[in-house]
Amino acid sequence: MELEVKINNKLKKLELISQEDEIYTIRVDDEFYEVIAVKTTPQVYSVLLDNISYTLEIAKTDFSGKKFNVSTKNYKFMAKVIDAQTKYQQSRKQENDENSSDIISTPMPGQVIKIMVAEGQKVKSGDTIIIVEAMKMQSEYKASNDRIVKEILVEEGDKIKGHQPLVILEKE
Amino acid sequence: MELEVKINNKLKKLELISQEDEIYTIRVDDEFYEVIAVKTTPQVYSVLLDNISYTLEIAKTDFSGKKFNVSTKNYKFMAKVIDAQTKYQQSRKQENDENSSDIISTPMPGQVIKIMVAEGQKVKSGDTIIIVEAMKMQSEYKASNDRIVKEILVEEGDKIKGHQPLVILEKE
Amino acid sequence: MFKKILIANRGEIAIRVIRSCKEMGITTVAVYSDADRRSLHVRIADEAYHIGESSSAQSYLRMDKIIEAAKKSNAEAIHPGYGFLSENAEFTEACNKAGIKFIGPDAYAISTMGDKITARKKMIEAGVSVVPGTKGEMRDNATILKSAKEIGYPVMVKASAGGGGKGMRLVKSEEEIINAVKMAKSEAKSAFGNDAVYLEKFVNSPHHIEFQVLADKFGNTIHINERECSVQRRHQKVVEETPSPLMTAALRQKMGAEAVAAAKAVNYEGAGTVEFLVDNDLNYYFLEMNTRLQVEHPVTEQTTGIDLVKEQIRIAYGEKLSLKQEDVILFGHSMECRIYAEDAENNFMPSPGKIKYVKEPAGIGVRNDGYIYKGFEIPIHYDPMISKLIVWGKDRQEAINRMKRALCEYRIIGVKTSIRFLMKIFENKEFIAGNYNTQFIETYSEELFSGATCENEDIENISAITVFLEYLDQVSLHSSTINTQQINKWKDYGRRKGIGN
Amino acid sequence: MFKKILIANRGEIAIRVIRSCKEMGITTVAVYSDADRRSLHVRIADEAYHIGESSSAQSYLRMDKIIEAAKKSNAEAIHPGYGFLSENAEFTEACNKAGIKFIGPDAYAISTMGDKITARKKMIEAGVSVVPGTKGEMRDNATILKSAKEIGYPVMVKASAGGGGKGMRLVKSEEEIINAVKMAKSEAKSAFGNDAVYLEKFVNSPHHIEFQVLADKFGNTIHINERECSVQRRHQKVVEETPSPLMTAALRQKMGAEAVAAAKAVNYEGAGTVEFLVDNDLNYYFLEMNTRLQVEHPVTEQTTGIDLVKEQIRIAYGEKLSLKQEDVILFGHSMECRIYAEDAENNFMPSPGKIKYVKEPAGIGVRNDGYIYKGFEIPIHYDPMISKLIVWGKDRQEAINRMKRALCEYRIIGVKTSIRFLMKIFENKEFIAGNYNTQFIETYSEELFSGATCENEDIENISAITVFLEYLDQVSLHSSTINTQQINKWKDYGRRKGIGN
Repeated sequence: MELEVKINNKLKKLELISQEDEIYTIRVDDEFYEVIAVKTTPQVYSVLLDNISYTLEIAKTDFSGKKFNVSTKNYKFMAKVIDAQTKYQQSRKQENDENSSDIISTPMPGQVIKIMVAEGQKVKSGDTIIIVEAMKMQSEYKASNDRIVKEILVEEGDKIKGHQPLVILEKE
Repeated sequence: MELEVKINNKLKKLELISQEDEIYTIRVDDEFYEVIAVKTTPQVYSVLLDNISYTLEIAKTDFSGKKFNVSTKNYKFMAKVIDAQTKYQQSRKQENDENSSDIISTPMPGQVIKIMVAEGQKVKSGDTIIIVEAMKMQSEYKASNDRIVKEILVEEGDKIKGHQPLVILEKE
Repeated sequence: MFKKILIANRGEIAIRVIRSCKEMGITTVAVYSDADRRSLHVRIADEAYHIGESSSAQSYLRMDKIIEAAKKSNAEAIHPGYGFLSENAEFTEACNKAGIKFIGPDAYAISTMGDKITARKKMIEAGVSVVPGTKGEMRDNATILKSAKEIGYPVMVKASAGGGGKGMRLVKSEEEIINAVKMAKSEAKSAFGNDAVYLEKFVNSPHHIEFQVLADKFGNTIHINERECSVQRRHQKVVEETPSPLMTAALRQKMGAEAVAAAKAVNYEGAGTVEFLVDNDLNYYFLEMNTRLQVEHPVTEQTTGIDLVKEQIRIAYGEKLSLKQEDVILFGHSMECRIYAEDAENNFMPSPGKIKYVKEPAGIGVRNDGYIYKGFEIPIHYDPMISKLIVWGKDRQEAINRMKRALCEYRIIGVKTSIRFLMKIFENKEFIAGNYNTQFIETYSEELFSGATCENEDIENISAITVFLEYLDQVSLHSSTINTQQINKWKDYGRRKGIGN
Repeated sequence: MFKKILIANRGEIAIRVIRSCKEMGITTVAVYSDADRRSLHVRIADEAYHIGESSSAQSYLRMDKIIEAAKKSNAEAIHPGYGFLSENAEFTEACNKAGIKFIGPDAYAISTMGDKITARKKMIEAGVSVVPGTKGEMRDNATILKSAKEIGYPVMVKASAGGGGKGMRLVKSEEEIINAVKMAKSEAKSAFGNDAVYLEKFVNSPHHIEFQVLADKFGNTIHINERECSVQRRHQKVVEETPSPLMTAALRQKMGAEAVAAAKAVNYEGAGTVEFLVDNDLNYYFLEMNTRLQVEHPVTEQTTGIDLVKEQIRIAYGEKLSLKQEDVILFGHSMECRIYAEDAENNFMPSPGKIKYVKEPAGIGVRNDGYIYKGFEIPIHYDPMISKLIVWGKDRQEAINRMKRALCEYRIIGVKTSIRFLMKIFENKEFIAGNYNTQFIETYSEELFSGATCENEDIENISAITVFLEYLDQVSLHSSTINTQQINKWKDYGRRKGIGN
């Protein structure tokens, strides 16, 4: 079994060399690790490497089952498994990106306070498109390129989820 | 939707009369309850009845999804849903019970310390069949009727799970 | 004693109050908005009433709805917690009219302390040290120039009805003063509907030190030591401790006496906090009085053994203070961290969302007053505080070490938190030495906000390995490994039974 | 200070010790058996070493394996916790030989206090009050009859090497004495390989009161107040508190001085506990000394501010006691409940198994020293204690109310627990009044063990409704309601996008 895992922005190649009960030998890039690993509960792994004890909490960040938040004693990581399926999707996405539309969305849930543009309007890079409030703090979301507003998917006052598409921009 | 729920040993007939969002009207035997109920997490329900707040923790006790431990502020219940499938199984079980075998098992995991009988041996009601230890405390499991030892499924020293069949007795 | 109390609040403070009520045998009534139906305070209370939609304005700030719930439930008193209606004179009067006891001071104390110019005047009358400044409004430019000169530059222009920095201006020289006052008046007018402003001496890099006071309705008023709250970010307290590293017994006695005088000046009843600015020469100046329970009240509880919520309730019921000033002790050292759902590494953006995993710290000397649980979605509508993490130690050093241990045990996945940022405060040498003032976070921002980039290759690789194992586990789950094993065991049992036949 | 310590224990006490080590900046090494790979102490420690199979005899009692792990990890000291090897003189010597510091007293103190006749002799020499009885062995019937008569019936026959009630007999009259001694000798021989027995006056319905002591290697020895441990079931402590409701300042001083004398008599070093029996006339008699940390040590910590584990470590490192007797305070009141995985309503049968749900109590004045988590399977091999629940209150009444509140918050599903049984103790009038001795549980057994049958029809019906809703929820999950909704949302989004084109 071999695949790639992206930890933050570093890509690592992993291969399962052997497993006996809870003892796994795994190659990470050019290094070999022998770890004693158990999943103590659905979200917590206890890993012993050379008798050093590591606890890792892990949580899925989407429905794909391939993106995770990983938390250790001192660090938090974004992690992503890149298997064959992902690679295929990535290659397709790149094609789409060539003539892609920009989607404005927020990283967290909130409420739409003000929409600064109308459908069909031309916007310049840096123009504010939409203002969203969460926990009494307002944030402006801006166009990152010169674009035309193709579609506005929400109305002022709407409650929104994180990562929900709000406004779609496209190249002229 | 209508079915029976057994709370400890009391059988109650329930019917869902209506539901609007989180407000449920449910008939229990001859009484009608209007409750505001939400499942806050997979194991916890918050139920408001006439503005009195009840928290109920619930856990499956087997794989059927019909038997539960229910815990409230002051009480714990064993609960069982009796739907059509259960009723069918019960009627079949009763037939089997007519010429059934007695199965000795323990309510909790432990270790077999001593087996007091051999296969084929006759035992009297009250005779000790097997001794099991858990947490340094030994318990004797006895025959509840005059029987013959049909089969012994474990050996002394074996680790056992709760409710695992240990010894099978049958009528002469 | 009261038989039933309604708690007009949510989150950790509602739970904090409910716990003390339960210990007093008082039945508790919670109120909740749409967004809070799944909030823990609804479950932990004996009763719960829905009071409106999610936004505060339509729920926790709706006096009518809250009083209606109190009447319906036959609650005899209302505890406001902090925030929301806790410092609203109108609400206390509405409670009075409805025949329900508001647990806190009366409308007079709230409104006097709520208006800065009025409060300043009162304090000067009562002999409490205030920042040198103008006594009243300033109508003409000549008065402004004269007053500012008397005080000495730099001076602060402040709005009388102010708060949150609005209508506030730092003026360094005479040339700027007239324009600054004009601007401040205009800002104050639009923010508070009141354009009154006043001038104050600018206190450079002050400490923020506050005194907890308790007063019964018979005029018995005592202070319960100070709290040092100088670790602030944009006027928001981040870490609080008692005793203050700056404090001496003599200064405590002097400042405490002025805090008591401040409370007495407004016939204060209940628990309140008198805040002071303290400069490096230990000159201190009245800043304001908070006429309610503070977020940081637990550090006082941990070092004195006094349950402040119980004291509030007893005072509201009309009991005499059971403590005299000389009974108040100061045992050991206590610190509090406010744990927020926010992204400390990204300008403290709020980070609401669903809690995917939580492990709270515990053990000797640790108290965590929280309200979240796994699966709970922190609402976007309210303050993003997750919990108050409080430690006690026999001395300041032990408290710091214990806080580091507790922060290290605290694990939350699902929302970003301020935990790692807080950890850095407790590793800062000047903080450890007790040398800090309200400029602390700004001064050490580079150190405190340095992105926690992982330099440890092993930890990255172990994380990658764990993700790999999790992925394998999921793949094997989908291919029903577990079910197969289950079936095999039953087969095995059936087979053995069969052999026995 | 030590850089690294190995904790030769498991469960809550391993975690308790690790927490204090972390606060001291000491690296911690855990050891674990097969059954404990998923136990929390393995995760919370910095390092972890496997030491054998699940049974204690093959793991936590294996001196060789533990010392091997200490050597491999370069641990400089071993903390034994309680139970297992904590009172094993042989183990302390093995540690010495291996050049590893055993955190506790030396072999001489352990073995002297471990043998009852030797300990009695030592205590008499040291002027400590012992139960009137024979000084040495009894070889002939005449001596036996004479000794028993001098003591006065009823008398107890006890085994010198005894424990757990073996070789122990209550004799009410002269006719029974010769035979009872014979039987006791035979029992003692087979149980301990040593037939030495002695006679003691029978103390009727005594209190069990113990004193915590601390002693450094320079001979500085102090006591840190008493703990009342009279709520016992079959000689197992159930609830502990400090101060004892029976105690007076004068008695504390007298008994404390004798506890210190007892420790000094064996050149004691570290933390230890001197146990006394106290009768209703406040006569007290040395019972035994436990040469280790006790389960109930936290009530002393909560009322004195002393972290006993840290003191143990400092003493072991060779530091001088930082406290003098007059520095020891007694602040407020503390109580502890032992939460067990057992079926209190069914003769306290152990109830190991998987934790399906756990919500631990928290908030003001509550400390829960535990180790379980949701999904953890309590092993069958060890003591079934889940946690020590400790509360602090400004007085006994507040501590009782707080304990009731905390017990009420504590929810565990998956194993049976003693929580409801404990709750009844805190509702018993005589317990609340502080009138209880070691006969308490027996005397009130009917009240304490009354099955908690539900008399409330509403609660039964709400439980039935909840089960009904859960069943419906599962049915709807299986029929993919959620997925359908998911799909609809995407459809909706697609449709909206379509319209926009």
